[in-house]
Amino acid sequence: MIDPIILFFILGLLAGLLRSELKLPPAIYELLSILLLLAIGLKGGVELAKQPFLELLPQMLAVLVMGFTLPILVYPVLLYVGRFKRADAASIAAHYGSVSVGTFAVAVSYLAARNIFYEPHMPVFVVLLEMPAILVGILLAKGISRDTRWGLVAHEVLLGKGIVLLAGGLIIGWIVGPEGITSIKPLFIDLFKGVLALFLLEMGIITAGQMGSLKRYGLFLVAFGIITPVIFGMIGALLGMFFGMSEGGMTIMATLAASASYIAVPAAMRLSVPEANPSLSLTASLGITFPFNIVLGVPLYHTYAQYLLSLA
Amino acid sequence: MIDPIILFFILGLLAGLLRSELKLPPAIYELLSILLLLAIGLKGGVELAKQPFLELLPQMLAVLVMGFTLPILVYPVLLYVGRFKRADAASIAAHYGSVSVGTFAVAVSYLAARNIFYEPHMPVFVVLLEMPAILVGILLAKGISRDTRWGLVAHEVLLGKGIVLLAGGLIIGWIVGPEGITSIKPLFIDLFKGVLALFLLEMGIITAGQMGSLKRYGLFLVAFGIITPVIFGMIGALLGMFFGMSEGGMTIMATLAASASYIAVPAAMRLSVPEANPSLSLTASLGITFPFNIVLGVPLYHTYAQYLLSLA
Amino acid sequence: MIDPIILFFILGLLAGLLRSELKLPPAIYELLSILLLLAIGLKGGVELAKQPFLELLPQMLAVLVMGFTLPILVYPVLLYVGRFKRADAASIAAHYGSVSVGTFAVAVSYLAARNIFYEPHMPVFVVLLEMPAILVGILLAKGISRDTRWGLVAHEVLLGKGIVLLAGGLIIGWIVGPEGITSIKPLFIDLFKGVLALFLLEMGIITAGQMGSLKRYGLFLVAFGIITPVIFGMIGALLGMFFGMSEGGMTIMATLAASASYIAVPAAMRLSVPEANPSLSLTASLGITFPFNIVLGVPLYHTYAQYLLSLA
Amino acid sequence: MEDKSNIYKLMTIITEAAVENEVLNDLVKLGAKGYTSVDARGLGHHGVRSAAWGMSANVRIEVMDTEENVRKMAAAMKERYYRNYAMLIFLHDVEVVPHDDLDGVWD
Amino acid sequence: MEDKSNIYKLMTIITEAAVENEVLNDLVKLGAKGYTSVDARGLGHHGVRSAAWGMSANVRIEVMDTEENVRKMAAAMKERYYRNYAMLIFLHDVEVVPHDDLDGVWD
Amino acid sequence: MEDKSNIYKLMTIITEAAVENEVLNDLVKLGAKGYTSVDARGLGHHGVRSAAWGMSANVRIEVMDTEENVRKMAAAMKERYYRNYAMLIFLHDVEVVPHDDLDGVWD
Ligand SMILES: Nc1ncnc2c1ncn2[C@@H]1O[C@H](COP(=O)(O)O)[C@@H](O)[C@H]1O
Ligand SMILES: Nc1ncnc2c1ncn2[C@@H]1O[C@H](COP(=O)(O)O)[C@@H](O)[C@H]1O
Ligand SMILES: Nc1ncnc2c1ncn2[C@@H]1O[C@H](COP(=O)(O)O)[C@@H](O)[C@H]1O
Ligand code: NA
Ligand code: NA
Ligand code: NA
Repeated sequence: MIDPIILFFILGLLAGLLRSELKLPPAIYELLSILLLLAIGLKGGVELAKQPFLELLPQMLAVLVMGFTLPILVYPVLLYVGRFKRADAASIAAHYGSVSVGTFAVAVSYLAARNIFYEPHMPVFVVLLEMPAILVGILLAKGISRDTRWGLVAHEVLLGKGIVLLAGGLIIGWIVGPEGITSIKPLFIDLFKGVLALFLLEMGIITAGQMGSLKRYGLFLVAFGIITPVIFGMIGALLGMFFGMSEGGMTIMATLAASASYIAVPAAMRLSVPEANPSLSLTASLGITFPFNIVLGVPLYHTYAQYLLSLA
Repeated sequence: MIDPIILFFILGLLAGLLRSELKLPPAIYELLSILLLLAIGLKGGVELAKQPFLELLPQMLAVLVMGFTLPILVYPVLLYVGRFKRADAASIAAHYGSVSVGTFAVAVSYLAARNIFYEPHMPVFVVLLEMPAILVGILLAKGISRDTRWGLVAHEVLLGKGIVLLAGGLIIGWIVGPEGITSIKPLFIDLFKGVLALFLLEMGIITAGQMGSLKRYGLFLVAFGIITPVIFGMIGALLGMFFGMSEGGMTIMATLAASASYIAVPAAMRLSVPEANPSLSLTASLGITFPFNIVLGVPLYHTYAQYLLSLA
Repeated sequence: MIDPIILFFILGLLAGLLRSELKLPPAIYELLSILLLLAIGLKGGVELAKQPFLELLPQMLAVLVMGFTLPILVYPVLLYVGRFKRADAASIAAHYGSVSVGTFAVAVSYLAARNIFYEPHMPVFVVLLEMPAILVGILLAKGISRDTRWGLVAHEVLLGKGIVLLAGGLIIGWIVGPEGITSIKPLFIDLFKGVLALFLLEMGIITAGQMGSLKRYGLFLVAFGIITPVIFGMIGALLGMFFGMSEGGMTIMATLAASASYIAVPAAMRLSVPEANPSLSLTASLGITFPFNIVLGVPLYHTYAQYLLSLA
Repeated sequence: MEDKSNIYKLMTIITEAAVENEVLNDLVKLGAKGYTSVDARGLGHHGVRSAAWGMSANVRIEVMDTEENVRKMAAAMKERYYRNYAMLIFLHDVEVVPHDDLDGVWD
Repeated sequence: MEDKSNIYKLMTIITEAAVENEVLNDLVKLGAKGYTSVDARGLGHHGVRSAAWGMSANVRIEVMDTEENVRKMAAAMKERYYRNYAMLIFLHDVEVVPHDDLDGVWD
Repeated sequence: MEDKSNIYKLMTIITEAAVENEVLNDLVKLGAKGYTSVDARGLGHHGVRSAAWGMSANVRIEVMDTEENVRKMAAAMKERYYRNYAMLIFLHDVEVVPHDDLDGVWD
């Protein structure tokens, strides 16, 4: 069974690669991503309202640690194998330590289509994972430099569009609970998959644009963009298993680890590590890892979860 | 029970006050307000179709009279207590004599969430109240001056976006009736609360921007922006009681009287009373009265209605 | 029973003619047309999945032949009766040989409101009809000239927004089938009529703008813009009858033949036949034929179908 | 290389979107044969105009015409709008690429 | 204060959005190293272009280059588009703030 | 006809939307009394910037001020942004239509 939203992505990709005139106005791209972020937050918040928050604390800590660790794992590879400049290696590492909300949404939709349960507090982890990698990236690039305007960084990270909408949605969902959400369900919940389909159509077009730079950066980046999620996915799945998560939960944990940011991190790096070439990290995260993840990665991470559970 | 839409407003307000980069593209703000205006009109029109129009005439006349009277009540206060220039006093008075469709929508949603009935022809009153205050405002500012290009004023007032969409929706709903509306219900009716939530998110951001000017204009404006709706709300509730309206209807009448315009009136004043400082009236209506009304005012006007009915 | 979407069109038309300030942002117009094109494609594709594709081939061929023939029928009229320049005659002919997706959507909605069945593969014909008239138009304007950059034409025609979204939607719907579409139904199917209503509101405004040029081009264009669809509609209905279509199918075939393009063809003509005056063809197709078709034409084509079937 | 006879004045008006239609109507009444408008936002003596919504949006209008006509329009704009509206006007020379068959079309 | 060696020509092309891609491709083929586009609406000999929808939208394109290159491009644009499209082109001098390490990069 | 005392410099900065706020803050810190921003897309040494999404969008900023102030700001912009960001800056003279009651307001 093939998910229509993936086909929307492929339609956009083909349109972009064939240089069709098709494009979504920037304002619509904004609207779609706002709707997705709020919807994910709201859904997560409503679920959070149902369970004791304290029980989640250990998992939340572990996820934070993962967010700090992942970029450190790939940084030396980028520096010594990829031979990137320090700033570029640090910036790419930050992208891969963080998460892609679009990829998360695809994984959620993949599980929903198969009626596979997953722990509903996952959106909390999305919020948590957005941030640590950015701090690590800046530290890797600059050391503990006096130059870094940490106030600005904190502002950028904590008050960026993604965090505000995700966390805002979470809190609103958490306050009003399942009942309270009913009246806004038609927009935020019922339309979710359709909005995701349109969003992926546009992401396909954008990805096609990014692929133009592929040949310029060569084979290493392609390999990196595929191997990293394959490995990180296993790390995420293992962490999920460690916390006794369900098959669906492990699949999502794997997807979070495997996905690479293309919104919050590039914006933060552009301001804080300006000497890093944004085209390099976006080609990797958006031109390679994003399409890999939504087409092949998510099913792969699902088999990770099934395999690990079969071992247990 | 807290309404999620109010939380969206607060989220936007906080994001704005903390200078988050979150913002909705202007085109989306336009789309949301168009959807709201049409939806309110359509709903009202469908209800109008069910009842004899003539019976409403006395109420409509009374509402028009209220629209002409309210600005005259506050004008001397603004002029002599607030010590504003004549043009500014007239312009602010016009804002408070007119209505805010966003506030009306919040009141409707407040009643719906509590399953409180209200007379369904209220949108007619919204249309009627948009206009008289503008005329009074211009007259207060200029007297019966030959300068005033009344043709332009009439055009601006009668053919402004708000009136065209509200009145257009009313008429369409009235013509096609409850059956005819079914096919477009999913967009205009089912999504209403979600659209209102997004709209209030953006209104929060805009309000935060407006609050920056608060300190410049001082305490009088703050006091005026809170006391006026508290008093006008009672006038509206009393008028509703006079016409034997239900608890919900009185609440809405109070809300209409208490709310201040931030779309039709500022646009009209900008063209017809250019010497009035738009920042002054918007700071009052948008920076003070709007947030006051949707967070505290509507519940207060509900207690007005309950109290008055308990007296009767 | 009057369809509310027609009233939205009339509201837009009146607003435009009365020079109201009402307008939809260009980005919203884009969004609405993207949603309509995808929805029409998806619905058609889902239906295609249910029936053997090969059986449709003869009909598809016939429709293509119709697309090549219609412009040739009107070209001499435009040239000799209308006394237009060759390029203008060719360009107008191309507009009328092609189709208007908005008109198609109105016909579909007309039939749905009356519970009249129609052959569900009609969107395939919409895709097929978009193209031939463009080729004929260029050939009529330029002959088989070496000048014509056919590569560019092919690109423009095959990869224009309309075709990509319609054909893309068709293929996606065809692949995932009725089950697969369920998750995205709320956006693309349930909202369809509402989206169409908003789209027609904007089309009303645009049409009003185009009507300004009416008097400049005189009576011939008005007559042409009304008589052509009346005749072409009969041709379409007859073709539908020849293939043994249902009453609804014949109505749609008539509508397709009778409608004139205002998106794909003008864009293609602008690039390939630049010496044709775009205002001329748009005044005809958008200022005359489009409003005629959606208000009077579609019901007329329905009577064509009923009449022809009563003969059989 | 520069052809003096093709030198015209370009007037740029940055003002509130709320008066765009009024301004454009005035310009046409004053004889403008064309204009170009673009959505804008900005900062000036009237504070930040963020374009988040209609009342805070700016528009950037360009009018190209002969120096004489442009000065006449600029003076009229100044008189009518400068006092009460957020507005900035500046002028500079541009060399227009002419329509040969439309010679003197902008005079 | 002004450094003559940094004076370049800025060409502004206002034309139909329908031909934006064509125009930009042509400019690049003619050697433009950069351009900037902005959505616009306007009035001219071809009537009101309100940008309400694709066919009535304008675009405002700027190209900065040496005078020689700009004149070459302007002449090509004029030849190819002026007759049949809504288009206005004007030129003026600008002083470019140079990239020191990219000296002569726009020559 | 031209009044020399109303000649100011207009600086146009075309750069990445990602740094719009930073740039505007810097300009105000450097003493700019106003600016105008417009959404843009373009091509330059940093490749195509299509504005399809945030990271690929440009912004076109104008600042009008005295020559001295503008040169100071241009130098600061160049130092801070030219190396690492897509940015093009150019300057030219404009004759500003002055507020009579605000004489010398831009000095
Ligand atoms: N010094 C300046 N440089 C560039 N644009 C300006 C300047 N001053 C004003 N503007 C623009 O003109 C608009 C109106 O200016 P003002 O009337 O000074 O508020 C502002 O919102 C800006 O968009
Ligand atoms: N005199 C003018 N001043 C400013 N912009 C103009 C002028 N004439 C034409 N334009 C712009 O150039 C476009 C095409 O011009 P035209 O070919 O004359 O219709 C118009 O839609 C306007 O945006
Ligand atoms: N020669 C040029 N003419 C017009 N705009 C340019 C030119 N070069 C650069 N730009 C604009 O400035 C932006 C940044 O330039 P760059 O740093 O060269 O990539 C580009 O995206 C264009 O919008
Ligand atoms: Na990751
Ligand atoms: Na009021
Ligand atoms: Na046709």
